[in-house]
Amino acid sequence: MTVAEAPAASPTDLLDELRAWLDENWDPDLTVAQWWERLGLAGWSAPALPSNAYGRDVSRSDAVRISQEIAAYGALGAPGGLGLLLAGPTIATCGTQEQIDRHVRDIVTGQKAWCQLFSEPGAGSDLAGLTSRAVEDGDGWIVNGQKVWTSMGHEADLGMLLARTNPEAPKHAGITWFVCNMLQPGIEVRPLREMTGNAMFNEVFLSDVRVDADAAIGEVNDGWRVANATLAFERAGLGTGGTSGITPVVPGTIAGNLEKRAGDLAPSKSKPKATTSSQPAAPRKAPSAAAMLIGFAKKHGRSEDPLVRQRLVELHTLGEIGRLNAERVKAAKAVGKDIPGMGNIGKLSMSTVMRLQRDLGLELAGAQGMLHGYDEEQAAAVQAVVQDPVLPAVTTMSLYAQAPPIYGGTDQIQRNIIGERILGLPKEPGSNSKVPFSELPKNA
Amino acid sequence: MTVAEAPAASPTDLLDELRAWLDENWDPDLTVAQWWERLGLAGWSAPALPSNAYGRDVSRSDAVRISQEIAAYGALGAPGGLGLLLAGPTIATCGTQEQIDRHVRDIVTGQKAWCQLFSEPGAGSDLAGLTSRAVEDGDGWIVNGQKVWTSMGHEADLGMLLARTNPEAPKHAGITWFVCNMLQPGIEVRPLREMTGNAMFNEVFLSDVRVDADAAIGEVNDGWRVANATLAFERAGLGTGGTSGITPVVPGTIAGNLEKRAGDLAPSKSKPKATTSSQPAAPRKAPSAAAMLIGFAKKHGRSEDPLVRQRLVELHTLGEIGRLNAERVKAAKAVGKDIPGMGNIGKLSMSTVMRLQRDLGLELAGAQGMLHGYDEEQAAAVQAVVQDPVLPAVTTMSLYAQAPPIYGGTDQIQRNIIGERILGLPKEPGSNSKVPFSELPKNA
Amino acid sequence: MVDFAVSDEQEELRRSVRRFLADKSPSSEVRRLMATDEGYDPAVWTQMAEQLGLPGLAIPEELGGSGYTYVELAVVFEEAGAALLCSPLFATVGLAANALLSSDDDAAMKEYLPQIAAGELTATLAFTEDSGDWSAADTSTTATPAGDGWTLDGHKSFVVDGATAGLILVIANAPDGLSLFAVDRDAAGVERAALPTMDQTRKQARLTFAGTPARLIGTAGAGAGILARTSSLGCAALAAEATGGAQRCMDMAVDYAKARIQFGRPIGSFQAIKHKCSDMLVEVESARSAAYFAASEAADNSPDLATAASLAKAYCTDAFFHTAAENIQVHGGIGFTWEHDAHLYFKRAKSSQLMLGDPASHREFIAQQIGI
Amino acid sequence: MVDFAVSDEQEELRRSVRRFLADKSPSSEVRRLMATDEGYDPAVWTQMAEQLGLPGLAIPEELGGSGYTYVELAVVFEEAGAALLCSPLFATVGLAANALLSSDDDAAMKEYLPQIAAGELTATLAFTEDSGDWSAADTSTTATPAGDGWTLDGHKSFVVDGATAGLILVIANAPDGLSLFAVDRDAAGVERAALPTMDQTRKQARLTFAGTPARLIGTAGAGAGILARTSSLGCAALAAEATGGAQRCMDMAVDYAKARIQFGRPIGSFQAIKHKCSDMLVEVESARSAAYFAASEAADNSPDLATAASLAKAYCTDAFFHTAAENIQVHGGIGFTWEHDAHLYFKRAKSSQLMLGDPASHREFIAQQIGI
Repeated sequence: MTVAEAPAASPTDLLDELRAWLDENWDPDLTVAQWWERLGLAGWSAPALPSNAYGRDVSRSDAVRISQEIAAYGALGAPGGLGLLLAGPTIATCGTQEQIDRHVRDIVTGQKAWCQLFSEPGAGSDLAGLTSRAVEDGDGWIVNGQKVWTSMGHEADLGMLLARTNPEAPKHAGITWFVCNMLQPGIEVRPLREMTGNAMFNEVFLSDVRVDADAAIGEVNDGWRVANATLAFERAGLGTGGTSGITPVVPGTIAGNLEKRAGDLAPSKSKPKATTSSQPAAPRKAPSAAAMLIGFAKKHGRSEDPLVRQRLVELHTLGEIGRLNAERVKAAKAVGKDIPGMGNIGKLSMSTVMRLQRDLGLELAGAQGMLHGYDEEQAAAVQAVVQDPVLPAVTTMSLYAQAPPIYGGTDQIQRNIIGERILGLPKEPGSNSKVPFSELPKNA
Repeated sequence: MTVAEAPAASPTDLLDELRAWLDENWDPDLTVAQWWERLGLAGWSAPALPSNAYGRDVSRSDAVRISQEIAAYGALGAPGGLGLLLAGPTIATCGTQEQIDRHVRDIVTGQKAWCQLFSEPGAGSDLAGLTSRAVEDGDGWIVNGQKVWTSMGHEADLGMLLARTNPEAPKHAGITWFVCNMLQPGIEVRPLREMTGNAMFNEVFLSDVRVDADAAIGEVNDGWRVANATLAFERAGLGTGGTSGITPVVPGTIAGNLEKRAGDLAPSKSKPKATTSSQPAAPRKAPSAAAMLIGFAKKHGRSEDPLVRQRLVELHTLGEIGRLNAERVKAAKAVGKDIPGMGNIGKLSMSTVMRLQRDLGLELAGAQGMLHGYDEEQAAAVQAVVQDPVLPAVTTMSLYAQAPPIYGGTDQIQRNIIGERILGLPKEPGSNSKVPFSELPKNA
Repeated sequence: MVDFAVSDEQEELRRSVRRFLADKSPSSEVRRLMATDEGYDPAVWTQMAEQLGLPGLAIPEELGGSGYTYVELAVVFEEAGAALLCSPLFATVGLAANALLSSDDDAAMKEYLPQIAAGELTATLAFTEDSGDWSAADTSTTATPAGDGWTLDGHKSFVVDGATAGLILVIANAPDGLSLFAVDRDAAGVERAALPTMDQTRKQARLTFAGTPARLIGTAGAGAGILARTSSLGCAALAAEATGGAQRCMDMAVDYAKARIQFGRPIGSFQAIKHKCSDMLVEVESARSAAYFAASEAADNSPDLATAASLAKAYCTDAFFHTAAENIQVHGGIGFTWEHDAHLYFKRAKSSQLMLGDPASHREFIAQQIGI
Repeated sequence: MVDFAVSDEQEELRRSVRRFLADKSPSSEVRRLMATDEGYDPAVWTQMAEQLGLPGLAIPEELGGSGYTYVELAVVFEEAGAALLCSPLFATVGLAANALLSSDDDAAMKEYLPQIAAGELTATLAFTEDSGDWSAADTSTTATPAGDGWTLDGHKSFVVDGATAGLILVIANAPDGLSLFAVDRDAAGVERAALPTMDQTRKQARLTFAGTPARLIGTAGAGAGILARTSSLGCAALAAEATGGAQRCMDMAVDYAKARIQFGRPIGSFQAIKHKCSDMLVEVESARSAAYFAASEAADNSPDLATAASLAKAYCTDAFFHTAAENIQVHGGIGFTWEHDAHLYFKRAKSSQLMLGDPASHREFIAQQIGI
C-alpha cells in the first residue's frame, strides 16, 4: 500500500521514443533554425502542449524529463524564453487554431522570441488597473502606454500585450490580450537598471503602436481571463523550476542564433546511459543555498560558531522543506490531485530563504560583506584583496534578495491569495468590480 | 545647554508639604476609612486631578512621586483600583460638579470601589460595536446585556457602564457612559478563568438593571467621547507604570478593608530620609525580565551558551529601550511637548518582550519547562522535584504572555492607531460611520 | 527516494481514525480526562486496539500487529495530535514499542508486543533523569546483576505516562554500559509520583527504583543505540502529532476569522488576520512535508532517519507552537480563556517543543550530521 | 541619570543642519558624489566647517572647536544619515578626532584638531586589517623606532575615506604594544587602493605602509585603550546616523503608501502596508532613544559608555536595515530600481551593520559587560 502506481508506464516509453527520434534526427551540423524546426514539429519542444498545438499532451513532469533527456543526449534543447513558457501555452489554450498555427508553430521552432507586456508603472500588484489604451482604428488598434519589468524586451519579435479596450467597463472587463509586433516604429525599449547594478528588465514605451484585429487572443475585452491563464503558467514555472533542462539559447530573429551551427550551442554530452534504463534522468542538483553558505562559513572560520550553525541549519531546513513540498505536490499530481496553495507557499518560502541567505551570508563575510563590484573593474579590485570567488555570489544574491518578495506577486499578494482562495477568508469590502474603470482612482 | 530647567521647582516643595502633612496627619491607629478620608480630602489621593475634583493639578510624574513618598514615609497609600485610575479622572474631566462631588469624593476617600463595564463578548477590538441596551424607563434607564473582562467585578460598588441608548444612530453616536450601581439585583458577576488557571477577570450579566437619569456622565448618546477619555487614562496607566506606589489595599464597601486599622495595612517604613533631600524619591526598581532570566540561565548552566547570551541581551536591550523611551516622553512632557505614538510603541514592545521572555524562559528551563502547577498542591509537587522558586514565575509568565498582545487594544489595533493617527495613513474604505447601528452586521 | 504517494488505504485509515476520534475524543472528553490522574480512558484505549488496531499498526504481523509502516503510523499520530487525544499512544507506541523493536530481543518482543498490539498493555520509556538530559548521557540509575536478572536503583523523570504504564522500559547503567531494562508495573521498590504538567493532556511522572527487579532487554551495553533509534522514532511521532495540532489550530483560527464580526466585517477580511492565517498554512503544509518525510525514512529504515527526524521534530513543533500562539491572538480575549480550547493546543505545542530535546538542540544535531 | 531634555539651541542646530543638507546633499548630489573616486565635495566640506562649524562642534573651544558635547554631535550625525551625506564627517569626526581626543596627547591635539575644526584637514582611523577584526587584536602592522620618530610597515583595510584623508591615524604594533600613529597624506611608502563598496556613498580603501615615517600619538602601548574608546564613540556616531537613515526610510515608505494607488485605494490603507509602516515607527523611535542615550553617555564621560554604545550600535543599525528593507518592499518594483533612492539607504544600512563589528558581536560584548 505504500508504493504509488506508476502513471501508465508512459515516461519510459516516451523517453525511449525520444532517444530513438534523436538517434534519427539530431545532427550537430544543422543550423539552429533547421534543428528547432525538426524538434518543434515532432512535438519535442513543448511536449506538454496539446497535440493540436505542436505538443504531445504529456504531463508537466514528463515534459521536464524530456527536456532533461535531450540535454543528456547532447542535443540542443528546445528554444527558451517566454514564448515557450507563457505565450505558447496561453495561445494553445485560448487562441483559435489559426492563431495556434501561426504563433505556436513559430514558438516551438524558435522562429520568434517573445516578451511580456503586462505590468505598468501604475499597475503592479493591481495588474488589472493597467491604463495602456488600445483604440480601434479601421480593422486594427492603435495602442499607447508604458510597460515595465519586461525581460528580454530588446530581443523579442513579439509581445504579449495587455491593453485597455473599454475604459467604460469595470476594470476587469475592458482588457484585451494582444499579440504585438515588437519590430515596428513606436516601440521603444529602455533598459531598467536594478539595485544590483544590472539591467535584467526593460521599460517599454508604446506610442501609436499598431496591432492587427486578428491579434487579439480570446475575445476583445475578455483579456483578463486570458491573462490569468498566462499568469498561471508563470506561477507554475516560478514555483517548480519548470525551466530546468531548457536551453539558454535565445530564439527569434534578433538574437542571431538561428543561423549558427546547432552542435556548437548544444551541451556537452553526458555520460552515455544504458539505453534500457528504466529510470528517468535524475535532475542535476544545483548546489543549495545552504551548501554554498556552509562552505563559505568554513572558509571564514565561522562554522563552529553556534549562532552560525543554527542559522545554517535553518537555511538547510527551509531548502529541504522546499524540496519535500515539491515532492508532495508531484505525488499528488501524479494521481490527479493537488495541494492547493503550494505554489504560493513555495513563493513565500523563497522570499524567506533569500532573506536568511542575505543576512547570514553577509554576516559570515564580516567586513568583506561591505565590498561589492558593480562593474568588472570594481569586481577585480575586490578580488585582488579578498581572493574569494564566493564573496561576489554572496553580495550579489544579497542585493537580489529584495526582488523575489516583489516580483510575480508580492509576498502580500501571495498571502491574500492563500487567505482568500485557499482558506476561503472573505475579501476586503469596497470591491470595485462594478465601477467603470474610468471612474476609479488611479495613480497620477 | 544640555540640562533642562527643572519645572518650576515644584516637586521638592510639594514633597516637603506632603511630609509635613503626613507628620501632622498620619496615625496608624486610624481606621482605613478615617485615614483615606483625611488623605483624599487633602488632595493627596489623586493629586493629578484638578483642584475642583479633590486633586492638586500636579503633573503625572509628580503624582507618582507623591504616592512613592507616602509609601516611603510608611503611611498607607491612596485607595487603589479602577476608581482612582479611570473613573475619577473620567468624571473629573467629563462630569458635572455635582457628579464630581458625589463620585470623585468617594473615590479619593476609598468609600467606593469601581469596575469597568466596557468590553462585551461581541465587542472587543470594536468596542463601539457594543450591544448592551439601555432603554428609558421613567426618569431612568433599564439595561440588559453582557460585559466581559471585568476585573474586580465582585468587589465593586459601582461600575463604569457603556450602554447603547440609541440603536438607530450610527454606532459611535448612540452610546452613553453611565455610573452603574453594582449592588442591585439583576447584576451577576461570574469569574472568568484564564488559560493561566487564574480568574483575574469576570463576566458580568446585566438583566433589567436600573440606572438613574443623573448617572450619565457627559451627555446621553455622547458616551463614546467620554469612553475615549477613560481609555486614554487606561493607556497612560498601562504604558508608564502609573500605578507604582499605589497601595494594593482594595477600597469600597465590599472588600472589608475600611474598618481595619490603617497601620496594619501600611507598608513597613523605608529607611528614614534626610528631610532636606532635594531629590525626589527614586522609583524602586523591580527586577527586570532580563535580570530574572539571566539568573535563571546561570542556575541552569546555560549562561555560557552563545545562543542564550544573544537572546538575553536582546531582552536586556528591549528593557533598556523601554526605559529610555519612557525617559524621552518624560523629558518631552516636562516642556509641554509629546512624542506621539510612544504609548502604542510601549504597548507593542511589551508584547515583544513577553514573547521573548516566554520562549527563552521555557527553553532555559528545558524539560522542567513542561511542568506547571495550576493549584497549590500541584505547585508543591513541582517544587518537590525542581526546588527552584523561579520556575513557577517563568511558567506563569509564559502562559500570561498571551494576554498583553490582546488586552488594552490588540497589537493589530495598536498598529492601526500608529498607522492612521500618528503616520497619517488612510483608513480602510467602507467606514460604517454613517450607518445606523441597527443595520450593521453583528456577531450572532 | 522519498515517495509521498498517498494510497487509498491510507486515506481510509485517516478517515477511520478521524471518525473514531471525533466520537471518542471531543473537547469535552479531553477536558474530562486531563483533569484525572490517569489522563486517559482505558475503555477507549481498548477500543482503539480492538476496533482500529492502532497500537499494533506498525508492529509486525507475526508479533500480533498489522505490519504497516511508520508512514501509516504517522497518519494516526497526526490525527491524534489534531484531536489532542489523551492516550498512552505516544508513550506505548511512539516510545516503548519502538524501543522493543529496536532491541533485537526476540523473546522480549514476543512477550510484550502482542500484548501492546492487543491493547492489553500500555508501556513507556524512562530515560531522562532530573537533569532533563534527553540523551541519557548523564544516567545515574544503575543496574546490578542479581541472580538470573538485574536490580535497578535510581530515578527517572519526565516519564510520559509513567504513573500508569504497565511496562516501564528503563535506561540504566550496567557494568557494560547503558542498557535497556524492563520493569513491571508492580515490581518491588518502584515509586511513581505524578509530575504536574503545563500540558495537562499528557501526563508525566517521576519514578524511583530501589533494588527493583528488572529484565535486561537486548544485550548489555546496547542501550545507547536502542535509545538513539527510539528517540528518532519518537521525534517522528511527535512531528506528525504536531502537524495535526498545527492544522487544527489553523482550522480554528480560520473558522473564527470567518465568523467573528468586528467593525462591521468578519475579522478574516482584515489583512492583519488574513495574513496570519496564510502564514499558518505555509507552516502547516511545510510541517506536513517534514513529518511525512521523517515517517518515510523510518519506514525505509533509512540511515538518514536521525537527521530527518530531528529536522521534522524541530520544524513541526516550532510550527505547531507558532500556529497555536497565533490562534490565540486571532481569537483575542476569548482565546485566552480556560473554557476555549486554544490554550490546550498552545500548551501541548510548548511541551512538544521541549520534549525529546528542544528545537535548537536538534538543529545542532543536524549541523553535525550534514557536515557543518 | 540620563537627561533627554532637548534645548532650543539643539533644535536650532538641527534645523540649520537640515536646511544645509537639503540644499547641499539632495539625492542628485549623493548620486553624483558616489560615482566619484573621492566620494565627497571638498567645497561642501569647507562650507560645513565655515558656515556651521560641524567638524569642530564637539572639539573644545581652546582647540578651535565649539565645545559642544556628543549630544549635539549626535544631532548632526542623525541629520547626515537621513540625507545620506557623502562626506568625510564620520571618518574625520566620528573616528579620527575622537582618537586624538582620547589620546591625551596635547601636542598632537593642538596640531591637528584646530585644522580639523576649520575644515582644513580630513582624517581617518586605520585599524582593521584584511581579517576584518575590528578589535585590532590581530594587528600585523609594525611600528619601529627610527631616529626621533617611527616607521610603519604593513597594511590596513576597510579604512573609511582612506584614499582621501589628509591625516591617517594608524594602529600598529610597537615594541610596547598597540600604539597610535599619525601618518601624513603624502608620507613616503604609503599606497592607497580604493576598495569598491556595496554602499557607494561611503568610500573605503586599503592602505599599505613600507617604511612609512610616522609620529607616535599619545604614549607607546596606549593604542588599545584609545581604540576602545574611539570605537565606542564611532559606534555612537553610527547609531545616530542609522537613526536618521531609518527615519528617512520610514518617511519615504509612508509618503509612498499615501500616494500609491492600487486596487482603487492608497496602498497605505491596506493593513499589510500600514502595519509595516507602524512597525517602522516602533523601531525608529526606539533607535532614537538608544542613540541619544549613547550620545548622552559619551557627553557625560560615563563609565557605561561602551555598553550604551554597543547597545545603540546593535539596535540602531538593525533597525535601520530592517526599515530600509521594508521600505523597498513597500515600494514594490520601483523600490528595486537603481533610479529610486531606496537601495542607497539599504546599502548604507547593511554597511553600517557590519562596520565596527556586527550586531551579534556587540550583543556578546554587552553580555560580558552586564555580567551574563
